[in-house]
Amino acid sequence: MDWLTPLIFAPLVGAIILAFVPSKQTETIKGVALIIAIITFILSLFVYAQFDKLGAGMQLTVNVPWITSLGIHYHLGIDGISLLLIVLTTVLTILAILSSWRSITEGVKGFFVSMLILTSGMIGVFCALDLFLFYIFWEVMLIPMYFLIGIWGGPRRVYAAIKFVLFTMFGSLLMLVAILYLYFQYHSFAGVYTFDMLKLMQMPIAINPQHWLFVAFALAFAIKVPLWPFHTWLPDAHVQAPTAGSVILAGVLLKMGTYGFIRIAMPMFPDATATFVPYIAILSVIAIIYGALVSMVQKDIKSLVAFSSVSHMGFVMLGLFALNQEAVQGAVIQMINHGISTGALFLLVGMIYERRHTRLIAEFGGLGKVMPVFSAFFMIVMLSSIGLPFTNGFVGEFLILLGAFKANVWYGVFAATGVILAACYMLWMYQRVVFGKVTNPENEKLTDINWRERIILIPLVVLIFFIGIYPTPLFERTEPAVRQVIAHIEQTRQAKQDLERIDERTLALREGAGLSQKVTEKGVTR
Amino acid sequence: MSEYLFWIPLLPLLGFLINGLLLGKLPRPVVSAVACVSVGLSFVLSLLLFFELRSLPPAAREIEQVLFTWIAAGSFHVDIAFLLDPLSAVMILVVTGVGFLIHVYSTGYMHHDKDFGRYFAYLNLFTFSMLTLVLANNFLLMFVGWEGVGLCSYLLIGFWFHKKSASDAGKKAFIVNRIGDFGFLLGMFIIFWQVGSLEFKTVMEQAPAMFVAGGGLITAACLLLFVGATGKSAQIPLYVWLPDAMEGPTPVSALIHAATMVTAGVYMIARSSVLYMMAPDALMVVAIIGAATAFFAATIGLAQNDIKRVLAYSTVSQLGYMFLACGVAAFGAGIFHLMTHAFFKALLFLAAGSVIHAMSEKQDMREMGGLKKYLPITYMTMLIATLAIAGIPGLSGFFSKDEILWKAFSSQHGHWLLWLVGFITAGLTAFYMFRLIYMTFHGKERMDEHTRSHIHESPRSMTVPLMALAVLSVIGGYIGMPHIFGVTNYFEEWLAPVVHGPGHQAASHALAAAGADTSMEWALMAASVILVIIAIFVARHFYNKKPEAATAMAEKMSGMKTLLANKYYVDEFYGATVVRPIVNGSLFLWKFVDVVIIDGTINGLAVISRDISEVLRYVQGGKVRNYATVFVAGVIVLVAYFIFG
Amino acid sequence: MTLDYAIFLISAAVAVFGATMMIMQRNPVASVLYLILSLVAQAVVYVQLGALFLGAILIVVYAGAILVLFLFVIMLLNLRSNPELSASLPPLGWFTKVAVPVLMVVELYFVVDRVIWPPVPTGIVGKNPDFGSVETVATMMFTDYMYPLQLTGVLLLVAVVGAVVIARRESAEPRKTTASPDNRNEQPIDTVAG
Amino acid sequence: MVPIHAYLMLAMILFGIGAFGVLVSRNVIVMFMSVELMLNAANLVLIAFSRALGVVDGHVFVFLVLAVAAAEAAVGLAMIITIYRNRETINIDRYNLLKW
Repeated sequence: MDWLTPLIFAPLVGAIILAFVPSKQTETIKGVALIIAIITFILSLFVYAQFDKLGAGMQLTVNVPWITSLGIHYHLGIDGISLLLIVLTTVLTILAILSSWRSITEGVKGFFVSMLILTSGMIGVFCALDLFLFYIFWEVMLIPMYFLIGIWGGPRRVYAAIKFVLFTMFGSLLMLVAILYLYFQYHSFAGVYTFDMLKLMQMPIAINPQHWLFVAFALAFAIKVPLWPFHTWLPDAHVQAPTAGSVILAGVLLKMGTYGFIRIAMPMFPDATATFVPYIAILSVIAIIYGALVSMVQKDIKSLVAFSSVSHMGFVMLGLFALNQEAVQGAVIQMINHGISTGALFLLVGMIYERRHTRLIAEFGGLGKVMPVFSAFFMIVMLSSIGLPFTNGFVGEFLILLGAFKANVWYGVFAATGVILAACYMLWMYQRVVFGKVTNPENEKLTDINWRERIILIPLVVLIFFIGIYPTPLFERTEPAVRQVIAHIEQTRQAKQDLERIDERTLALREGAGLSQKVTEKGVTR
Repeated sequence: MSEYLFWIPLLPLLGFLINGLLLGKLPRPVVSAVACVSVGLSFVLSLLLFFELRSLPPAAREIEQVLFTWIAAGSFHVDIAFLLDPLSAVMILVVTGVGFLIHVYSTGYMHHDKDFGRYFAYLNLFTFSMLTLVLANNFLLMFVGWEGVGLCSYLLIGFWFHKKSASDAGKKAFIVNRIGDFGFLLGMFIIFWQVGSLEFKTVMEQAPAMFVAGGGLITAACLLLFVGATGKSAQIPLYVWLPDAMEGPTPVSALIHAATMVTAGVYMIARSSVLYMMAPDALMVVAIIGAATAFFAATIGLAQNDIKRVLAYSTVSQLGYMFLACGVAAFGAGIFHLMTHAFFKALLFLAAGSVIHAMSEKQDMREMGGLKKYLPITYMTMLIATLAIAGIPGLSGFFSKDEILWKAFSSQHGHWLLWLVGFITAGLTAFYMFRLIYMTFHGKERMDEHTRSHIHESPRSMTVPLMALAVLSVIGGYIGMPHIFGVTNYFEEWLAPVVHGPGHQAASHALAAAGADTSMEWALMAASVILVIIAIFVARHFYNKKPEAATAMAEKMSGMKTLLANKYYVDEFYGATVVRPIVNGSLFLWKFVDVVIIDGTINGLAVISRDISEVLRYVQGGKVRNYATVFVAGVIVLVAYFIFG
Repeated sequence: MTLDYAIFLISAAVAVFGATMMIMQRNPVASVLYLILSLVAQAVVYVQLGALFLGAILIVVYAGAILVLFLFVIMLLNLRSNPELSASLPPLGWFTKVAVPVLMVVELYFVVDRVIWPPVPTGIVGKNPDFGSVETVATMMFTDYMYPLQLTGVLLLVAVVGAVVIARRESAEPRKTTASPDNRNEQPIDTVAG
Repeated sequence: MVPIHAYLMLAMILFGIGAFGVLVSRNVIVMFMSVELMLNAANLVLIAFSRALGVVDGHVFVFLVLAVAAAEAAVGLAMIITIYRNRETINIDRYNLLKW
């Protein structure tokens, strides 16, 4: 039974259905969109249920030839990592749609159609096992997001949207080149053309092209993550995007980058990965500290959260490139966590933005008095974001730091300062927004969050505590996948090192012989 | 019985959940009942388990309960599991016992506050966190409690969040604690890295094999853990948050910032005594920091006028004593002082709360005086606590403090200088505590008429806990009397299986048995008692008999006084050297590095390509003739190529 | 200097003169007339080369039909000499626009000059009076070049239809509706379908 | 005997003038006529070679070129009329809607 195809295409079909609803009937449109999102979510739960948590390797695979002349297959499959991200995607989609219920008034139809197409693209990326298919889904995501920012965004939306697209396009073009190189390389290696990731992974690549390929893929993914210094599109995009756009952007789209690393860049180019570990780890540490410091002085809540994303994603990258079981698993969990916490933060910011039409921290103050329930939710989410134990953030961050420390003490030490700084910027922001007296008269008449908004937040808060206290179900599912990735990298490198060692030994023997000869010559002359 | 262990922390958590989720929907009596009963039940359970533990033979005194696996990834494995051993048994008794009393007290103290429910929810959450901290069977779960109490401290300090000073203080507390936690985390990493586990039992068993005693790694690990402790327990250099924490409601100060949370650092060091014994250098640092903090904070305490701030600095100072004890490897003495301190300092704070309550929320001692006749119970109990903290023989503080001083002098890790600092501090303590008593309860009535008319003794719910604590402050010391009195030190024996001094038990026994060098101990004890009595009389002279003499003194030493009153300008120093540069640096990073350099580079690329396009677009000018011209030119070139090429 | 040569030189001079004058005129009607002059001169050259039929066609069809069509259009649009059309070019534009054709001519000269052409008879030759006659051309056209001829017919047909479609007014309705942006997009589709 | 060179030179000059006309003229109709002139220059070459080589095939081609020129004139003039209706000018430089 093919579970993934319906999952991927349900939102797309939904979008097509939605296209036939007259654009005046906004309530119907919202309802239909919500129902489709829920159906997708249920489908993802089916997938979750079908998934065998002990099985290593790809599950629920579908592999049918698609464009045979080019060796392109419609090849889908998931492992624990993609499974969790898929569920995250479907959950966040529902919440994003709910959050747009009131805030989107213009072009309702286009908005929800874009959201659904976006969902299809995202799920597709997480399922694709054929690089061609992956690339298509990767680009499919870009377009609706461009519209979401560019049409329903803030005052500088066009600038932000174009910046977002240009950055991403730049990366994905490099990736396309690298994909094509791999494609032709595989042909000269095995005599057939294929885009199949699993097959391409088996192909040995010489070290030099491997470096270039890795750089191409890594740039594409690093821009998406975004890794310092490729992050500057993020604050603009987040600040300008509508709430739902920010939620999806932070919650899922950023994960594409890290997912790309763990699914493609790292297993395909193990040697290059090893070479680039220090550079990427250092960039990640810089991202952690830099993102935290810069977010401390932001004046706009959304850009504060955006920069905090830079910091958090720095943790994920550091975890991935610590290359040990603890850290990588921590990183995978952290991807989910970041989706939940930052998604929730954006939802919360969206809620006060809807009421006050400003996001400047200075405009707020004393919300604890007028919006106690909101403040409580905000507090919980903030604590999860700064990684308080028993919230989800802690589990991921702790494992990442632990693994990074194991890999290199200094990575761990410097990255851990991010924990302090996270507390600084989050608490300071929280204090300025929620604590104190109500100084701005406009804040006095604010209403606390309503039931729809509570329903949006409650699942996230439940997830925050669930993952924080009992993360075992997540770990169980990612464990085989992560083990396999690491094992693959280790094996390939091991094999190569063995070969090199043999080479070195012969070389050394030869040199040794030469040396001894010289010595004897010297002896003779003496 | 032992399978009920997890209920001890869980009960307050349930209390928190009930009060927190139904916030604003429960009537006040129910709220206070839920809060007090949950902690009270937890105390009863603790007592029962304590007796069960006692019934076991000393070597087997250990009850462990594993609930479920928390985090398991790769070689890392940590359970949610609780461990009751003699050390944690002492701690849970203190936490639930004192905690229960303070809960009861709070029902009276917070009676008029409209955020009653929220207050008790936080208080229960705190109790849960603190119990998790002390009952954890591994470092990570301990860290959970560690951060949890930090969070509650943050929430409770900033309880009246509409006051900027309160929310500032809460934030400061949390961030400073986070700095400490950073050390704690790294310390844990080193331990896990070397030992491969974070479970206390495994770590303590394996550590001697995995670490080189006195080596760099173990010293680093211990020092990093100690950084955590300095954060939580307000030691130099991270003590700055505690005085500000007095912005919170007074019972909170009593519970969190005197009796329980701030002592977590001491507990943690006692818990890792095995590790510290392997790192003498780290021990020395602990002792020096402890002694320095004790002295330093006591001097600041001399010049404070806010009643709670005096107590806050006193707490810092007393915590310094505990660290001094740990630093000279007298972990038992440290824990003993922790316990007695919990009694009398909680009492002092609660009594101070009672005073503040009576004084219509005024905290400045210069506006008090002569309260003795208005607040008899408060006065009596507070006097007892003051005598105890000053170290008057027969009261609990005397035994514990004296033990620390003696250990500082005699222990193989000790030094006479450490003793001397502790000794002087004892004098200072007696002085500033009696200054507080005299300024508050004796002498002229300096408050305004309006306040005076409202002065009243506190309600039952507040005075009963005071009396209970007063009793504990008196008798609490007798379970740990020094050997020279010819009795067994029950407390030390009780802790012996867990905390590992340098075979101090044997040493003390030998000393006691030999009876040889007890004269030295007696002499030191006498010296400190005499010093304390002198200090009390000096305080009496200045603040009761001749207040003008105090003013004259103050004028003479005005420089000194300003320095002390301003707390040595440490906050300002940190502000100028840490906070400002970070904020300015961040602004620089944002405004310059991010916007100008990184974005500038990228926008620069965009501008360049746009400018190139600006030029190129003239080619596409829409003029057909130009296109044709170019087309013909192209033909010419092609033909030329074929002709001449 | 044979008679042949003389006829050639005269007609060539007239053709070049007519062409030059054509592009120099401000009045389009004059341009057309000069072009006709140039074409007639060219027709003489055709005849001289033995292409009697094509010479006739050139005058009848080209000068007679196509250029008259041009005249029609000019008159239909009521075009006059317009100063805007004769404004001088900017220097650089002028230079390139002169240089490019000159360069081309020079280049073509090189092409022509380099090749040593076979000394074959040209001019009016009585040897083979059938050469270039209607009969020979027609025979060739309807046998060997049947398909291209048919295709040209189709092309002409398409051109006729196309010309009709393009030149037709967008709509018989008043301008107001055609000016509205919605209709402007849809209208051509309708016309094509219709 | 006129050498074939001469015909080629004539064709070349006519072609050049036609090209110059296309490039320089702003008047669409004159441009159009210049194009016709260039076509005829090409025709001249075809006929000259046809004569030189003694085959009539060139004549057929010229005939076809004439047909194409007629078609082109028909369509082109129709376009000019349409554009003129919208833009009210025959200045080719004003026909710049496709400009960036």
